[in-house]
Order: sequence, then C-alpha cells, then structure tokens
Amino acid sequence: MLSVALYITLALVVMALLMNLYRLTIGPSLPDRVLALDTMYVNSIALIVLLGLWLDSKTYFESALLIAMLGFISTVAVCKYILRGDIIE
Amino acid sequence: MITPRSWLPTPVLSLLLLLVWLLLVRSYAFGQFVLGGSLAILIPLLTHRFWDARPRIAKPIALLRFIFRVLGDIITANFEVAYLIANPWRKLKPHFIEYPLILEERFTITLLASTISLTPGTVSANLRMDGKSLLIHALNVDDEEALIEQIRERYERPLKEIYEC
Amino acid sequence: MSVMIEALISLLLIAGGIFVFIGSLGMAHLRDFYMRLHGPTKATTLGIGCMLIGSMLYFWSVEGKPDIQEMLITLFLFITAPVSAHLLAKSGLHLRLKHADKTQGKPIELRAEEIGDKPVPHPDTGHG
Amino acid sequence: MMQHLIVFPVVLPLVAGILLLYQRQGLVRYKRAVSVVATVLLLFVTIALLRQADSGEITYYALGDWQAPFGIVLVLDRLSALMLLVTAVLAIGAVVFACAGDDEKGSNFHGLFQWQLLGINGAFLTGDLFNLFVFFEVLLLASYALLLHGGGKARIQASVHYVVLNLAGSSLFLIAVGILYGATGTLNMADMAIRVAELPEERDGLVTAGALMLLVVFGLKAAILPLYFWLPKAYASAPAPVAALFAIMTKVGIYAILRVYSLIFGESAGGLEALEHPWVWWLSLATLAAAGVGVMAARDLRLLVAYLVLVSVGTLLAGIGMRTPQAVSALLYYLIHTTLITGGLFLLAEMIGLQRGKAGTRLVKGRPMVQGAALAMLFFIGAIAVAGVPPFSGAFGKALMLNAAEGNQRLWLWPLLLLSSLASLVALSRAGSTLFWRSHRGNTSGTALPRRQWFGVVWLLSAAPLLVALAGPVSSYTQATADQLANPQVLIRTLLPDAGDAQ
Amino acid sequence: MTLLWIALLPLLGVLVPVLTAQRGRRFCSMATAVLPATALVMTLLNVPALLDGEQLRFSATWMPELALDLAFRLDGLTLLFNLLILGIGLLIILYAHYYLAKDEPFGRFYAFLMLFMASMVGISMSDNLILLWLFWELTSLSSFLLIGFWSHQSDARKGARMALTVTGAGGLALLAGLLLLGDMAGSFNMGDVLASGDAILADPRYPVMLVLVLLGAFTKSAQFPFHFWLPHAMAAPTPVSAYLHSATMVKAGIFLMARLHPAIAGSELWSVVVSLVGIVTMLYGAWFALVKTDLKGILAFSTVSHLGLITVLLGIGSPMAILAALFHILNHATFKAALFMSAGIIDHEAGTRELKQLGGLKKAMPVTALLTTLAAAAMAGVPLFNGFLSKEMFFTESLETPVLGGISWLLPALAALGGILSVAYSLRLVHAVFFKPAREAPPKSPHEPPHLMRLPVEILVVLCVVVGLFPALMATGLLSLASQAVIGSPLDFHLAIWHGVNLPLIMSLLAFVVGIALYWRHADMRRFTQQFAGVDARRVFERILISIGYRAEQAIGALEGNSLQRYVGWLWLAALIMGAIGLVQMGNLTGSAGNQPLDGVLILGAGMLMFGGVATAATHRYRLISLLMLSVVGLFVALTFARFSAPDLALTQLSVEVVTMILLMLALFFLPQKTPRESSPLRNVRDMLLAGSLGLVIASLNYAVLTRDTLSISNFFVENSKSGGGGYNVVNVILVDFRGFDTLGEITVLAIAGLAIFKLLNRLRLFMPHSDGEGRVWSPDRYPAVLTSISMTLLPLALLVSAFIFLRGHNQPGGGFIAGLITAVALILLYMARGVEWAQARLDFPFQPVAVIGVAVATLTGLGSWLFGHPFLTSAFGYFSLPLIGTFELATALLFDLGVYLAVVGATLMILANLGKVTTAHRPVTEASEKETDANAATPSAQEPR
Amino acid sequence: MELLYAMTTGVLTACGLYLMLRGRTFPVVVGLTLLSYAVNLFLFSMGGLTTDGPAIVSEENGYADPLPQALVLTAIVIGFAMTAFVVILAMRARSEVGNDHVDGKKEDRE
Ligand code: NA
Ligand code: NA
Repeated sequence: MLSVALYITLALVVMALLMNLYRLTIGPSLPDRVLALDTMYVNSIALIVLLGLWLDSKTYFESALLIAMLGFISTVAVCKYILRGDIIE
Repeated sequence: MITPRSWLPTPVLSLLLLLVWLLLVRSYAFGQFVLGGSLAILIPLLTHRFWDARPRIAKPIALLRFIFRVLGDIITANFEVAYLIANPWRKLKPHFIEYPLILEERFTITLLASTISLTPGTVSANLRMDGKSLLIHALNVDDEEALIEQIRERYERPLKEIYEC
Repeated sequence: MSVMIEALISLLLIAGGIFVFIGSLGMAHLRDFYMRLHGPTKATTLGIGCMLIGSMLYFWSVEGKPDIQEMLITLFLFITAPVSAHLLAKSGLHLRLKHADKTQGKPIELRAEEIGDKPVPHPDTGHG
Repeated sequence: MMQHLIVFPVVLPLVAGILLLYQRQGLVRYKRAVSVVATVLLLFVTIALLRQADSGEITYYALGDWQAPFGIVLVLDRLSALMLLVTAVLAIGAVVFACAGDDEKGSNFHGLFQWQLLGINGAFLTGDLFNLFVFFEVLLLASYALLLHGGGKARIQASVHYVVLNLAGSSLFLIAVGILYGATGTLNMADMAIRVAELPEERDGLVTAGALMLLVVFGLKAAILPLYFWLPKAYASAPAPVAALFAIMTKVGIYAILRVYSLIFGESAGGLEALEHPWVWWLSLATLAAAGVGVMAARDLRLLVAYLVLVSVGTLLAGIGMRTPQAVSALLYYLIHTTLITGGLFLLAEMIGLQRGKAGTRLVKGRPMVQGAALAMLFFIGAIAVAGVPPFSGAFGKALMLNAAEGNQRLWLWPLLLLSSLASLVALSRAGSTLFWRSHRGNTSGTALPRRQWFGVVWLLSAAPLLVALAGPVSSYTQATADQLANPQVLIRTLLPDAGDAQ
Repeated sequence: MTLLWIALLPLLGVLVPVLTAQRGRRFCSMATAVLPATALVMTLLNVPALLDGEQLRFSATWMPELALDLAFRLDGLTLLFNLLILGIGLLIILYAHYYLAKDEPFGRFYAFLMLFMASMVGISMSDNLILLWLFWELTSLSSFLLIGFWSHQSDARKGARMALTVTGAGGLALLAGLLLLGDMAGSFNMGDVLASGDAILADPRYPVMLVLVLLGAFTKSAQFPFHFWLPHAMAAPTPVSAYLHSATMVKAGIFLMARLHPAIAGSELWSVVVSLVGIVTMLYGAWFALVKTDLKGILAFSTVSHLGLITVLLGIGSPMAILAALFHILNHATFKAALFMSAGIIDHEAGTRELKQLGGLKKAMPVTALLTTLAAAAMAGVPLFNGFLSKEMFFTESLETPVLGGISWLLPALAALGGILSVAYSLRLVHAVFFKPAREAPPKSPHEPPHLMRLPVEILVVLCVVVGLFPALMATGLLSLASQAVIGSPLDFHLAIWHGVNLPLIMSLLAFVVGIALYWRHADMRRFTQQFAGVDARRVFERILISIGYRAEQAIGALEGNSLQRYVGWLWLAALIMGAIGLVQMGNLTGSAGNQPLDGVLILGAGMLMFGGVATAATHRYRLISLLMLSVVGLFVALTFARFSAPDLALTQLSVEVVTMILLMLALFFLPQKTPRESSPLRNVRDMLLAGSLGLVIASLNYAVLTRDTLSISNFFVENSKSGGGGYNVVNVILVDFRGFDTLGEITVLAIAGLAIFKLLNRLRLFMPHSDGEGRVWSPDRYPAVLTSISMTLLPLALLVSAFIFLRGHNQPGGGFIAGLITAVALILLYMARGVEWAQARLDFPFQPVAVIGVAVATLTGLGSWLFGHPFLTSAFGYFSLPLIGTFELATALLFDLGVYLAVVGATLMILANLGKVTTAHRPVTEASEKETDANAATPSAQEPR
Repeated sequence: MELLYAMTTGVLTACGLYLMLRGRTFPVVVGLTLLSYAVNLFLFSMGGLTTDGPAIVSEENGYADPLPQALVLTAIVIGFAMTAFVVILAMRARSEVGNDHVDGKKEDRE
C-alpha cells in the first residue's frame, strides 16, 4: 500500500515539477520565473522526502532542510535584485 | 556580577533552540541536553546584537491559541484554494485590498503579513514603507470590507493583544 | 507497522502530493502573476508539510521511537513561504506587472503617474 | 625533525603565509623579515633535501601516516629535490627584489607570495594525481592574486585571459583525473603505473583519453603551442617580482609532463608507452618556431623576455619529446638555467624601466640611465645567457640539448633551436643597443635604484656563470636524475613495496 | 699547467683594467699589458719543447655530459696564432693608449680588448671542439662590444649588431657542425678528431657537417657572401679594426679551417667550395678596395680580399698551399695591422679618413708616410717584402693544383687578376693620401703623432721588411712547426726570395704592370662602377631585419589575435582531439558491467538537467534569466548527488549553489544586463559544433567508464574509516583524514580567493545604475520590513543547524565546509535584509584573520602530530567517558574540520561582504587608496571592506 | 541509466563549453559555473553509480565509492573559490576597460 502511495505521490510531484519548469520557461515576467524556481525548490524537498521513504533512510533529511533554507535565501536575493539591483547595500 | 540577564538574554529563544537541537539530533541523551543547552545559551549570546528590541510576549496562552487557530485556518484555506485552482469552472474574483494596520511593531506586522499569506485566498503583497497599511491580493473576494474585518478580528487584534497590549 | 498507520501515512503522502500538484498547477495556469502566487504559497507549503508528517510517522513507527525531526523543515517552510511570497509580490508590483482585468482595486503601486519619478536611461542600453 | 624534512617545503610557506596574512595591516618591516627569513629557510631546507636525494635513494612522506596508494604521499627523488631548490633560489631573488617597494603597492603581497610557493612546492612533491590538481589550484589562484598586485588596466585585461583559460584548464584536469581514476581505480601515480601495466587492453582507450587530456592541461600550464597564448601578455604585465616567480610556473607544467608520463607511461605500460611523445615532440618544435617569431616581434623588453620564456618552453618540451635520459638530463640543466635567468631578466627589465622614466621598457629611444653602465652589464650577461651564447649557462644548456638529439630528431630540432637562438640574439642585441646605446643625449635624470633590487637581479643572474663553473657537478646531477626517471620501478617499489612483484 | 695559465692569463686580464682604471690611463695601460706579455713569454718558453716534438696538452674534465673538457694544446699552429694574438695585442694596447680621447672610458675599452684577446687565445689553444666553440662565440661578443664602443654613433651600433648577427649565426651553424663532427669522430677531443679524418670523410653526414662548419668559418672570416659585415665593423675605434678585423678575429675562420684540415679537408667538396668561395671573395674584396674612398673601407675590403686568398690556399689544400696560407696569415697580420694603425694615425691627426679630404700628407707626416708606404708595398706584394713571398707561393700553387678539373686554368688567371687589383689599390692608398695634392682641406691640420703611438707601426713594418729579406731565418722555424701541426707530418720546404724566372714571377710582374696601369686609369674605372647603383649592405641588412620584425609582428598577431574566444577554442579543440583519440582506440564503448534500470524520476532529473543546461546557454543574452536556469541545474545536480548516495555532496552543492547565485547577482548589477548579439551565425554554429563534439566525447567517455567495473582502492577507506579515522562518514573521514592534505590545500585556495578578491576590490570604481535594464528606477524600499524581521529570526536557527551539521560531519553527512557555508549564508541574509552598515556595525571584526585562523587551526592540527612523532596531519581520536554524559568521541579531525569551518566562513564573508560593501552607494570613500584605508582601520568608524 | 547519465553530463558540458566561447565576461562566467557542475557530475560518476549506499559505515547496503565523492567535494569548493574570483575579476575588468568584452574591446572583430 505504501509503495503504491509512494508511486502516486512521486507521479504528482513529478508533474508539479514539470509545471514549474513550464512556468520557468515561458515566464512571461521575471517574478513569474522566480516564483517557478522557488516552487521548484520547495517541490524538490518533496522529492528528497520521498527518496528517504523509498530507501528507508533518513540520510537525506539535512538535504531537505538545506533546500528549505537556501531556496528561501536565493529567492530573497533575486527579489532584492529585482527591487533594488544591489542585493547587499 | 553575572545575572541571568547577561548570560541568558532571551530565555524563550534559548528554550526553543534547545528544542530544535533535540529535534535535530534525534536523541534525548543527557549529553545532548548538555551540548544543546550550551548551544542554546551560546547562540543567543552571539546573536543578540542582531536583534532589535523585540516586543515581549504578554500572553503566552493567547499566543498558543492564536497558533492553533492559524493552523486550522491554513488547512481550510488550502482546501479552499485548492478548490479554486483545481476547479476550472469557478470564476475567480481577484481583488487588491488596502488593509489599514493598527499594529505598530514591525515584528508583529510581519507575523500578521505572514499569517495573511498563509490563510484563505490572500497574499500580503506589500507592506507600505510607512508601516501604516498593507496591500493584500485576494484570489476570490466578494466583499472587501468583510475580508478586512475578518482579518482584523481573527488575526490582528489577537496579535496586538499578545504582543502589544 | 499496523495497517492503520500505513494507511494514514499513505493518505498523508497522497494528500501531500495532491496539494503539491495543485499548488504548481495554480502557478502554471492562473491568469496573472498575483493569482499564480497563491498556489505555491499555500498549497505547496501544506503539501510538503503533509509529506513530512507522513515521513515522520513512518520513521517513528519503523524505528519505534518518536522522531519529529521533520517538523523542523515544516516550521522552516511556514516561516519562509509567506515572506518569499511577499517579496515576490513586491517585485511584481515594482515591475508593474499587469493583473487580470477583472481584478478589483487599484493599488497605488500600479498607478504609474503617482510614483512620480521619471525613468532614468540605463547605462547599459548602449552596451559598453 | 629530520624525518619531517620532506614536508617542510609545504609547511614552511604555509606557516609563513599564515603569519603574514593574519593581519592585512601591520609593520612592513616585520612582514618583509618574515617573508625573507622563510624563503631563506626554505632554501636551506631544499639544499638539505637535495643532498638527501642525491644519495640516489628515493624517500617519501606519508601524510597522516596513511601509506600509498591510499593516503597522499610526498615523494622526494632527485627531480623533485632539484625543482624545489630552483624554486627556492628563484624565490629569494624575487622576494628580496619585492622588498624594495613592490610589495607595498597592494595588499598581502608577502603572504600570497609564500602561498604561491606552497602551491609550487606541493606540486613538485606530491605523488598523487588529485593532490597535484589541488596544488595546481593553490598556485594558480595565488598567481592570479599576485598578477593583479598593484592593479592597472593592462594587468586586469591580461588576467581575464589568463584566469579564464586556466579555469577551463582546471575543468579539463578534473575530467582527465576522473577518467584515469575510472579506468584504473587509483590516484597515486606509482600505483597507477602498476595498474596501467596490468590493465586489460580494452581499457587502453580510456587511459589514453585520460592521459592525453591531462597532457592538454599540462600543455596549457607549460605553454605549448596552440595553448600558450595567455603567456606573453600575462608575464609582460605582471609586477616584476611576480613575473620573476612566474618563471617557474611554466616549469611546473613541464615537470608534470615529465613526472606523469615517465612514471605511468614508461616501459611497463606496454602499448601505452610514451603515448604523449609524438604530441610533445611536434608541438614543442612548433612552439619553438612561434616563440622565435614572437621574440622577433616583441617591441617591449618585458614582452621580449616573456617570449624568451616561451623559447625555453619549446626547448624544454623538445627535451621531453626526445625521450632519452640524455635529453632529459639536458633539459633539466637547461631548466635550471632558464628559470633563474629569465626570472632575473624580468627583474632587470623592471629596473631598466624605472630608470628610463616614461619610455619604460618599450624598445624606443629613451633618456639615458643613471646607473646605465651597471644595468647594461647585467643585461649583457643575462642576454648572453638567455640567448645561449657562451660563456654563460645558456650555451651549455643549448649544446646539451642539441647534442642529446638523435638521428632524425636533429633534422628538426637543430634548425629550429638554432634559429630561435639566432632570433633571440638579434632581438636582444637590438633591445640592448636601443636601451643602453641609443639613448637621447643629455643629462641623466631619475634616482638610483634600491640595493635590494640589485641584489635580486645579481642573485639570479649569477646563476649564469655559476652554472658554467659548476657545469660538471650540475650536469652529473641532472644525468643521475634522468637515469632515475628512466627507471620508475625504483620509485614504485619504494612507495609500494608489496606491489613490486606485479611487474 | 703552463698551458692553462697561458689560456687563463688573458682572461684574468679582463679584470685588470676594471680594477686599475681609477689609477690613471698610464698605469692602467701598463698593468693591462702585464698579463698578456707574461702569456706571450710563457708561450715562447714552450717553443723548445715543441721543437723537441713534445705533445703539449692540458686537460681537465669540465662537463662530461657534453664531452666538454677544459683542454688546451700548444702546437705549431697554436704557436703561430698565439704569437699573432698576444704580440699584436700588446702593440695594440700601446697604440690604444694614445689613440683614445682623454675622456673616453679606457678601462672599459681595455677590458673588452682583453676579453677578446682571451677568447682568441682560447680558440687557438682549444683541444676540445665544444671548448673551441665557446671561445669562438666569445670573440663575436667581444667584437660586438668593441665595434659598438662609440655607442652614441648610429654607425657603430648598427655595425656592431650586424657583425654580431652574422658571426653569431655562423657560430650557431658552427656549433651544429662541431657537434656533428664530434659525433662522427666519436670524440670531441681535438686530437681524436684530427686523427679520424677517414671515418669522417666516409660518414654520410659529412656534407652537412662540412657546410655547417664552413658557414661558421666563412662568416667569421668575412668570406663572400658573408663579407658585408666587415666594412661596417670599421665604425669601431681603429685599434679594434687593426686588431680584430684585420690581424686576428677574422683569421679565426681561417684558423678553424686550418685546424680541422686533417679531419675534414680531404674531399672534393671541400676543395671546390672553399677555393671557389675564396677566389670570389678575393676578387670581390679587391675590387671594392679599389673603388672605396674611405681609408678604413679600403683596408677593410682589402682584408676581405686577402682572407679570400688564404681561403683559396686552404681550399687547394696541398702541403705547400697550406704552408703558403700560414705564411700569408702571418704576413697579412703584420702589414695590415700596420696599415690600420697608420690609417688610425692619419684619422687621428687629420680628423678624417675620407680620401677626398686627404692628400699630400707626405710633408706633414713624413715618417708615417714612409711606414705606410712600406706596409702598402708588402700588401701589394712588392719583392723584398714579406707579402711578396707568400703571394709568389700562392701563384705557384694556383698553377700546380687541378682543383677545378677542366677549368683549372681559371685559377691562376683569377689569382693574377687578384694580384693586379691588390697592386692597384695599394698604390692608390699611398698615392692618394701622401703624394697627390688634396682636393679639399682636412678638418685638422695634420702633424706627426707622438712617437710611442707610431712605435707599433714601426715594429710591424720592420717585421715586414725583415721577413721579406730573410724569410728562411725569420719564418722557417715557426712555419715548419705550424705546417706540421696542420698537415700532420713535417714538411720539407725552403723559403727564398729568388726562385729564378718562372711562371709565378711572370705573374707577379704582370700584376705590377697592369696594376699600375689600372690605377692610372682609375678615374675611368670609377666612372664605370658608378653605373651600378651602390648597394649599402648595412641598409639592406637593416631593412631586412626591420621587415622581419614587422612580418614577425604580423604573424604573431595573426596567430595569437588577442582573442580569448580563440584561445578557449584551441583548448577545447585540443581536448576534443585527445579525447577522440582515446575513443577511437576503444574497441567497444559499452563495457561489460551491467546497465541499471531507469525510472521516471531519473528521467525527470536528467531531463531537468539537460533542459536547464540548454536553457542556460540559450538564454545567455538575458543574463538574469540565464542565471535562473543555471540555478535549476544547480538544484538538480544536488538532487542527483542525493539520488546516487552522496548526501554530503548534495549538501555542499546546495550551499555552494546559493552562494554562487548571490555572487553572480551581485556582480550582474554592475555588468550589462543583456549581452548584445554580436557573434555571427557562422561563429555560433562553429562554437556549437565544437562544444557539441567535445560534449559528445565527454559523454562517451563517461559512458565507457560507467559501463566498466570499478577497480577502486576505496574499500580500504570504507574498512578503515571507523577503525583508523574514528568516523562513520567515510567521505568526511577521507576529507579530514585520509586525504586531509587535499582539504588543507582546498581551504588555502578558499582563503587565497578571499585575499585575491580583496585585491580586486581595492580602488574599484563602479558605476551604480539608478535604474534597471528597462529603465525603471529602483524601488525606494531598501530593506523590506518583512524580510528584516524574518532574517533576525532565522539567524539563530541557522547557526544551530550549522553547529549541528558541523558536529555530526564525522559520522553523518555534513562537516565543516557545509556548516561554514550555512553560517556565511545566514550572515549574508542579514547583509541583504539590513544593509552593510547595519551588519558591519554588528560584525565588527575583520574577516581576513578568521579565514587565516581557519587555515592556521587546520595546519596546527596537522603539526600537532609531530609532537607525538607522527607524520604531518596524522589524526588521533579517542573515546572518553564523563559521569552523566556518557561516552563520547573526541577526534583531532574535528579540530581540523573547525579550521575548515573558520576558513570557509572567513573567506565567504570576505568575498560577499566586501563585494557588497564596495558596491554600496553611500559608502563614503570610493577611490580611497588602500593605504589610507589601512590607516583608517584603527578607528572604529573605518569603512574599509573586510 | 548509465547512458542517460552520460548523456546528461555530455549535454551540460557542451552547454558550458559553448558559453565559455562567448565574447562577454558574464556568459563566460556562467559557462564556467555550468561546466564545473558538469565536471563534478562526471567526476562523481567515476566510481560508478550507486543508488542506495551512502558511504556511511554501518548501513548494510553496498557502499557508493566514497573517494570520488571526496574529490568532488574538494572540486566544488575549489570551483566556488575560482568562480568567485573570476566573477569579481569580470566586474573589475569592466570598471577598468569600460565594457565587458573578454578582450576588453568594444567591437566584435568577426
Ligand atoms: Na513559497
Ligand atoms: Na552592495
């Protein structure tokens, strides 16, 4: 049962990622692309979690944590760039 | 003279850090308490200079109540949004709303803005530089005033109560 | 692992997957940037949260001891997601992205004439 | 302490660098003292190492006490000892010269200088392919920083080319190391030699690809023909003491080629033996030709010296391309000579430029120099040496190289080497007569040059007569070095006593 | 040992004038003369031994690898030359003492002269081919210095360079020739070489060797067509012309041919080439001697001519011809040196060497006139002078030797022609200077020179006469020794003035009659020559050099092109070829190892990566978008690492990726936001092809490795990680222990990057755009409040996470590097959220020491193992127990990792914070020099980047 | 799977190589970064691809080859340092030369 659920979830996440990619590619605006990238980061946390379940291992927990943290920071940086140009001022 | 003020400037934060440490290490051995405890003391000492004067929590119980309310709202909000997004026949009525703030502290305003973003169909889009109003984008709004009133009563006033009295 | 727990975990996972999917779907197909912002901010965050809780329950039950590490990630997401949404919206407003026509309310951010400053020619337009 | 001596050439500059870099500000005198003392100590250490290596025994140092092939080992044989000594000698000239004031034209000169030495020494000592990469990066990044020391448009522009190309080269290095690791499963060069000898034939293609790509990387560092283009401008625009130190940088590439291919692709490699050979040989000749043309074309003394470096690169690589112990011996002698002399010439060019005021080092009529006679004498010595004219070291090196060529090799090497010598001679005589003879009439102006600068130049250029006076011992050392390189089995057995029978 | 001293004394003599120059010219001149005089005496002292038939040799090993010995010999030939070199050298010193003007640097002049003398003696005495070459090249160098002595004159500079170029080129050819010769003879020892003539002649490489050696000899001895440098060498002071360019240096080529005669001369090739070149040179030189109007020019061309004559004799090669050659060497040296010195005296006293301005000097300088006339008579071959004798011998040999086969009659005819010309120019020289009235007045009013200045001329002229009168007495001994040295066996000969009336005598007489007649009709001849446009060899030479320089510049420009794109293109092409060679050699790309199955997630990941890569490249003109695409690649690379069991890598990649993004965006602000479309489509296609092909090669190699079994040494690491390194995380144990040395280098690189970037940022002037690429002014909200609040909340959390990642690194994924980056990124978030000023005020410590301390901690950890007698970087770990806490592990590796952590934090902050700082609009100092910044650093308000 | 992996590194490498052949500093830097990602993937795979076996001792499954991982880690760090340097060098070059052409010239010659 769990593995079926895993498959279904994986499929959903994969589709989500593809939609992120779609938005990233077509834009049209810069914030759209950034939003898509940010979402891609978050969705890849899902991938990592599912990988951990699949392999029955918690080794990848920190990767997920870092993606959450660093994805946020890179989004902040790009937004700052759009807003102010100079991200450290 | 070493007072708790000087070596433990933010006890709540320290407690939180200790908790997070235990979450991280997945062990509740005494050694980890020692290690986590020292970090929980050390890190605030190192970082308190980065903290602005922060409003104190006046009513912790109210805070808890607030948190649970928001959690519940998040869940319902999500179902609502999911429905709005997934249902292709539903006509959306997006709306930009000016929300006049009564909160004054930046930190609490941030909490409010985050709460708004996480809950039903609203995203806080811009906190005006004067800190007096918040621009909110709502996905589907029939009555602007009702929404403002809802936010005011459900989130802003409790926050004001918790932090600013 | 009991069937009940397994079912619960499966449910959480699939629910998470659906939320994640819907979040991205919203981002992909809604009409303007401000609307697209809603999906990832809420649905995706909750979706990941569900999956994390599923994972937490799984390892809890497999290893037999309480293990709520995943809550940390969830906490993180709940702290950061609204902030990034806020900043993104701010960026969108700054760039004066068009909103769908049916949107009600005209924020001053999008009223060009009220900003008042004139665009300065960018030094790089001529390259070099 | 003696058993740790091998690691000193790495640790000493590392520690000196730490002391120097700990604070960016600080007493100039203190920094100079630390830097010079560290470099002099390095010289003593390398002399001791050379004597140790000259016994003929190969010694090694297992870092972290992890034996080869698992840990990283530093290998001291005649070749590495020689390269270390040359580096230290060169470094003393450069660092003392810098103490005359060049070091204060930007931040952190001495610390970076020491760490540059760290990278160079590490590259000469290491017996591990990936560690070689790491040290390459250390020395490259330090060289980027030093190249920029003092700033200026020309330097920046030259740096862009130099840096980007070398970064591209680093990527190729990783790919090549990766392939070799994938094909052989090891990183230790001695171990790799054993494994290459035993490898099934179906892996030959992989090893070939890895080895040849590695050759591209080393060729880039060594500045072989289609890859040398970064060199002239970078060297010509570098601050003088840095340019002087750079004289050893191309030799790092040459060393690497010599080391890797003699060790791994020696006789035991079967079908893969000497796989680098045709490339090195033909491209070295082409390099020699291009360098000769460049020498004739250069209109600036620094650029001229840079092309002379390139001539030496062509010559040295030709020595590798001949692949006989005699040729290797010849190239090593030539290497000592060319490193020190071109280093000295870079320093000298700076002094000449300083005294000529606005004309700088451009080969145009300029004002007469205050200390023209002494500078002219040094220039004359350096020019004679570098052009390969007796009575100085270059002539001996060149004669050795020519003599080492055999059979058909002579047909190619001799004309090219001799013509490039002629080009050098013509160009240098033109340069010398323009700089020292063709000056404007009238009063000399400008101030006397600091003593430290004189010391640096004299120190390096004195190699020219010394290498002649000591030609016997030096060349017998290089001959022994070449013989040692021709018999990599000794090194392999020393590092991997258990695997010795595998051959 | 005496031989060594003879060779070395002149060399030591170089130092004498340098050291004594301050003590006045008289002292200096005398001191300088001492050593060569001693060497001369020592040479003469060896004559008895030589006459006894002793082999005088000295040999010491110098450089066995090059077969180079410090080997000298003294035989007849050497004796002859040593006498010439040292004897005339001494006279020249005397002459120069008077010749040089008061304010000229005589010390330097003497030093150069001694250097030349030493190298000439070396050539003459060398008993080793390489040694000979060394001295040979030294003569070129000293000649360069001496010709260029009056360096303020353009003539002198150019003449010097031309001489150096020609003789230097010849010297290089000679080196090749001598190396070949030594190879053919199997030894570089002169004796061995001279003894292996047969083997050498039989060697197939003989012609090549001969040509090379002769190139050396001909250039040095100014043989046609390499003669042109010699007349221009006359820009040198006259003592130099007399010494180098008539008496000695130009004889070096002749010497070489004589010296190597037994080894290389026995072939037809030799006879034909050498005699032909000689005869052409002889006539050519003589002709120009006749038409030149510069006194030294006439002498120079006559020297060329006489050298040609000697060369012909060596080409003929019969024993008597060689004898004649040696005799003429001696004779020419005496009369030509005398003539040059006379010319110098005339120049010195009259202020000009131009024939037009000279004339009738007989009255003003009678003694000089007499001396010059006598010397010129010797040159013309007038009987009773030494020149007559050797010229007679030349005529005789030209008649007797069938060198040129069927046209052998040509040789005596041409020889006679040479004689005619030499009579004519000698006559002209004397007549025009001393007897004919002057057409114009000379610049100075001439008078006799000081007596001692004339003394050398007198001595030489006396020699000319004495040898001419008593040849048997004066020259037989020396010549028999010399000829024996060349021919190898004693030669029976008799020198006499009168051989009866024979064909050579008739040729001599003919030469006189026609020669005088020719001078009579000199004016017609001048008119005849003036039809031919004069070719100035020097100008041609200069033009050739300039054009070579120009062409070289163009060629190198075309090759290098100052184009990074081209350089990178070459690099890729090289890699492509090399990789492709490996692939071609590979029989089967797919190896034996099994293929693992694919799944959807893998396909998605691969697709994302490929798409991201292609999109990055495709959108590169829109830089920010390209960056976002790059970010996708970075994210999925991290996920790939995670997928293939490399959690450490995933963590590292993630953190590096974010920092890289921030960095790139910081930089992008100051760069153009878009790339102009400037590459031609053709170029784009070419680049794509190149990149694509190399990509294909890399992919193929990757595939080939992946489908083969690994043979890795890694099991060792897995097995020893816990027991030997004390950690469960093998990757981390490799990093901090097994290969800790790599890591030490790596953090050093990081620290250097920080330092290097600091250098780059120094005095950086940046243009701050007021608006973005579309012309929109920036948002006025510098620090959005929401972000500000959240950054403060995240910092302690991030630090905690970073501590967690750091501490667990040894056993679980993590480690100092990742922890360091997390810390740094969290701090950078503060910079972004609150601005530089705010953050800097709170992070009030400089970053450089942090980075360096990091390296220091790692280094000290490594050094610590020395205390326990272990090699650098040996790790130690242990398990300790404390009450309540239980057992825990302490490892030095953790300390090492702490160093890594500090280095990363320090370096990253140095990079990012400094950059952020530099780029901040309201920083007060933009162009502050670093020194000022450094000086300010002491004050708390200092604005320097850290 | 191996084929797909190899194709991926190939495509990424090619894109990086292509960008490095551009004439402006920024694309070159981006290309360099992309190339180093590709190279890291390449180097990483030289020990083979292991799906379930992080090199943490005591997990029962087969281990991934830890050595390439350690090498890649070092390579990532060094690559980061180099990228940082070259980015800022590009900025500096622009401020000195006035444009961002890799050869410091405005017009393209081809
Ligand atoms: Na979000
Ligand atoms: Na900034």
